[in-house]
Amino acid sequence: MFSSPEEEIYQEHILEHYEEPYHRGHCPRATHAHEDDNPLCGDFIHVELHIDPQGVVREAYFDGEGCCISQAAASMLMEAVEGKTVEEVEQFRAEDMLRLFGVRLTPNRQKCCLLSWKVLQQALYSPLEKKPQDDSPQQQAAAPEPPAEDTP
Amino acid sequence: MFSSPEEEIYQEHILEHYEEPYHRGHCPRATHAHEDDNPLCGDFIHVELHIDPQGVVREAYFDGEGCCISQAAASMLMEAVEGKTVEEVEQFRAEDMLRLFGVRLTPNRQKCCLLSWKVLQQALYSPLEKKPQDDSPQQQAAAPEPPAEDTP
Amino acid sequence: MSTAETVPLDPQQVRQDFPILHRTVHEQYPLVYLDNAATTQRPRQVIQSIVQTSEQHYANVHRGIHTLSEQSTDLYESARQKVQRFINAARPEEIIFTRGTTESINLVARSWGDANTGPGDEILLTEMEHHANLVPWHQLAARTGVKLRFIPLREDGQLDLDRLEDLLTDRTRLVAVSAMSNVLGTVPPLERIVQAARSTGALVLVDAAQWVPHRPTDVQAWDVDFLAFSGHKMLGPSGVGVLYGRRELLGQMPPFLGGGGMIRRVTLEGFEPADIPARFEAGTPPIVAAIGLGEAIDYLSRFSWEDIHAHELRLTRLAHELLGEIPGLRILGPEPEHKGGIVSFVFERIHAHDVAYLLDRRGVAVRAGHHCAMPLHKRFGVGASTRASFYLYNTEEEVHRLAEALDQVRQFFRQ
Amino acid sequence: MSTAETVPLDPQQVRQDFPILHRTVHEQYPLVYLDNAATTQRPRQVIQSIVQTSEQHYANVHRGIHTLSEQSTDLYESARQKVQRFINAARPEEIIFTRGTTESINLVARSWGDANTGPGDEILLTEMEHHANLVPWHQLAARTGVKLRFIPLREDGQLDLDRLEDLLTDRTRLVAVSAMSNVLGTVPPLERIVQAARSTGALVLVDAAQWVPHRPTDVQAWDVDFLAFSGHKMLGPSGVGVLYGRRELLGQMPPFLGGGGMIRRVTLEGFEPADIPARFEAGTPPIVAAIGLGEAIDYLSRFSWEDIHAHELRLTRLAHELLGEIPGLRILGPEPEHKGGIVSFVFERIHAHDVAYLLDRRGVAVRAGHHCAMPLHKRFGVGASTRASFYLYNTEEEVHRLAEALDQVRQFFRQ
Ligand SMILES: Cc1ncc(COP(=O)(O)O)c(C=O)c1O
Ligand SMILES: Cc1ncc(COP(=O)(O)O)c(C=O)c1O
Repeated sequence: MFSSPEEEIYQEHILEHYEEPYHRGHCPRATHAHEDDNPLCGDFIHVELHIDPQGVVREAYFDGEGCCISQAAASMLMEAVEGKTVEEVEQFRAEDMLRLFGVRLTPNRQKCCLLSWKVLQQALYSPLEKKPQDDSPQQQAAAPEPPAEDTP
Repeated sequence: MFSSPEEEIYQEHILEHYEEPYHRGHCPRATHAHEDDNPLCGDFIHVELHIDPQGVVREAYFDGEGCCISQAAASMLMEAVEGKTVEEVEQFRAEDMLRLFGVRLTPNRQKCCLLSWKVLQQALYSPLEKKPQDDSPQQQAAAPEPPAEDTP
Repeated sequence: MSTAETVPLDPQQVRQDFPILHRTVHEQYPLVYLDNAATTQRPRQVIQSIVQTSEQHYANVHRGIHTLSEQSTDLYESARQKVQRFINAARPEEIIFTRGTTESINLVARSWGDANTGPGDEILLTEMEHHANLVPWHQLAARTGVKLRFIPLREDGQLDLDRLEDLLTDRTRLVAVSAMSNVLGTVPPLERIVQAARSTGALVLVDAAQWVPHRPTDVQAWDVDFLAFSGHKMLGPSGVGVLYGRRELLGQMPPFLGGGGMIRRVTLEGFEPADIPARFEAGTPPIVAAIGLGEAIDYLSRFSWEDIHAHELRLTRLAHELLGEIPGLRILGPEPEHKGGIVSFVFERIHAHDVAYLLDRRGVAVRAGHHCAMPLHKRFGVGASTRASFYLYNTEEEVHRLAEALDQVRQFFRQ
Repeated sequence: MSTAETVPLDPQQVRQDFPILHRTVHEQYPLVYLDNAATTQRPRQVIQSIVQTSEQHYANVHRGIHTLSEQSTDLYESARQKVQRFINAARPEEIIFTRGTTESINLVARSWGDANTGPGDEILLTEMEHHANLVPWHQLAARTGVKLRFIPLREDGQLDLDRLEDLLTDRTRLVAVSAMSNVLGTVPPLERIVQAARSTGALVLVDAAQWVPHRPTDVQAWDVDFLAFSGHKMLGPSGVGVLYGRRELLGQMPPFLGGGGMIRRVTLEGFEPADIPARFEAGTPPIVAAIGLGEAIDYLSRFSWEDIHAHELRLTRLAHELLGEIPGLRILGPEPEHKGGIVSFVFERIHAHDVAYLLDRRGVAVRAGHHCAMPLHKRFGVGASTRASFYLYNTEEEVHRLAEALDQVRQFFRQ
């Protein structure tokens, strides 16, 4: 069975997030939302946020499909950002996401882990209705594209 | 000095043809002529023939520039075809030319040797003035193109 | 086309020739290499050929005057002749060395395609093509306006040829089809497709990347116009591949890459291309790799195609049997009798990447993803699949190891 | 750009690393390999890298999930980083692995050229270019109508830049120039050319096939847009080369070859290309060769560029001195101070092929022909020349051997 230390990336807390994810589903009072996929492995993540007028992320929900890493990472990320300000979430960089995940990943699995983080960063700038607050330009290239994977 | 057997391709009879070529120059009563080059080594050969009404090659002359092999081969070929009928020259194939040359050549030097032969074959069908005898269509692809040489 | 005498195929003996198959992964697990559809390993004979060429005979080719250059030219040209005999081409100059299948197909698309297609013309492909036999045609369509059409796949993973007569018309200039799918292993009825193409005057290009390493190829008997394959999928080095093209066609096609070796004459005003095959081999070719490919052909030719096929079929049947018993696992594509040694599958609730990752943790190397065939995966409604693919050095024991590890994956995810 | 510590260059010691340099030709003659401008030999370290990758770490790259695939991907990407540091590119994704200089330049011509040139536009080349930096532009001119212009060569083999201002106008979209001529060894004043190009807004492509192996390269300091070179001319394997391109440029260029690895998404209707560098590396790359190129870079980096240059200059000076004494022999091109380690020459009344043939008979390997630079030969009114070219493993004794053998050739032909 898979009990040896090499399975460390499927640690119990990760499997738990995978099997019983935090806030998988719709955000009842969503103000912001974004969705993206990694076409190369078929994973996709949808994120909905409730950001209050003070710029605090009150609630974060996700939905999606994909490997254990991408789904567990999304669950952990939703849990982590609730209560944070938009600035704080902005400053939460790729390295921080990998640290939050807590397990060393090879480059190809890092991109699974970072998919939800990329979607979240975009979601901050994707209000559901066009409001006058729309002075923040669509953030470009905030999330570096992970190296392409394409199995010959 | 170069006296060892490995220099056999520069045998005495070849050097003699190179230094004192047979019929280098113009054919006084030329009826046919052709010229071609091997752009890859800069060699060129011009052939002039006097073919009599009975279809006999009375005289054969060449001119040109190039390596020892190509020039000696032209000289030997001019000597060999005089007195032959057009049919006989036609049937003189690449193999025969290499045999006439008399020394085993590597593929890259074979093409030097065959340049004058190619030009001669074309010359048979290149009368100097358009005459009614022009029923022999321009012979195509009679001479196989030797492999390209192009030194990187 | 192997006419020489062959020896019986004994996989255990074959494995002795492949140094890499004796390594372990994650310290303790012997490597079970089941990623042969992506690339194969090399026997010591091929590695030795690379060393020997480099240590004894290496120089640039194209008929330099000195000894080394003559030797490497001879070796390179004799590799071309080995390829010629291997696929039974009529002449050596019908063999163009490229980097691989991908470059071979792009060469046809850019050279033949740009010169011979336009709006109103059509190219017929299939829904199962590898991106290498898809994207170059999309690019061509964008350049010339030629339209792409597709032979659909049936639910069982075989081509649906019922509508072939609708799809293949006198507007079809080319039918470009894989001789074996790299995902499903499907082997389409090439003979029927070629006949239909001939009746409408369309040319036929065969993507034989997955076929040539495993089954006998005869371009003359098949009567195809172009055929492409890669050295690295048939025990040869990476970085070399082949385009076969019928002489009459290649001889009329304009050059693709421009540079040294492909010209007859160059001036500041323009250039005259050389004859084939030089016309399509601009620049210094992958000399040592091409010679190594010749060595790989010699190695493969020791065995009979019947033995190779029988062995791969045995492994494929065993895999279907054992994997078929694993709850929640679904095999994509046809039954073993109708395909090559490729078994792609999906788990109901476990992602392909998780499967491949955990298999690797037990030493079993498989691929996960779309295997460069996104339209095919879309057709079957899956984002990614896991693929095991066999070659002459794989054993039944390895298939058992695969099946056991897969069952452990299932249990790990509590399915 | 080598920042690590270096060891002094001792050619005798270096030769110990090159197995092929210890062979003889025509039985008795030790090989004197002076055909380095065509291709160089490989040290055992590079050969060993090929063996080791094949025996230990080989699989297809592009981030497969299993161990071997991860290892070969890591090795492949670390080779990219070695190249990046070697030419001081700003980012690894500016390094595209190709088959060689020829493919690199064709890539730019097809991708950038097709998208950015048309009638009324001009590309500025020089009269000394290798066919690899000439024919792709002729082909582009035929496709888009762009016009080619040429910086002429002076009688002394240097570029005539007097008319640069006439030739380089606001219609010039690209200046494509060799950093070192493969026939004359000429090193043009790149800085001046780049400055002039910048002032009119033209891009600059450098054919650095002959430069990169011998002199330090710094694409950022030089401020060039594209740079192309080949692995096989710098102790690396054949079948791999590099295109450097500025990120802003590459990032906007459409793909060249289509296939696996270069896409983000493919459907039956079309495709989205991937980011760089993947976008320009369709299909299975020359994996083992690219890793071997990384090893060659490590090998070269042991020595200082100063030492390598001083050594080659010493050999070139000696060759000029000794060959200058041979009656009827004329050296083409500039004095040693103004060029690389390349000495091309003609004999008044002896053809280059005869020279090369007879030198080979004494073990001395040189090239004869137009060296893929016909316009240059035409410019100097010669059909073919003989070329000796040096590298770090050549010795003064070998130059003496060359000169002696040449004098014998002269006597043989009774000149
Ligand atoms: C200056 C120059 N450019 C381009 C090339 C072509 O390089 P390759 O044949 O490796 O593509 C060469 C070498 O032949 C060269 O010397
Ligand atoms: C069916 C098929 N076609 C084309 C290719 C592309 O081959 P390469 O990557 O060697 O160019 C592959 C392999 O990846 C394949 O399986």
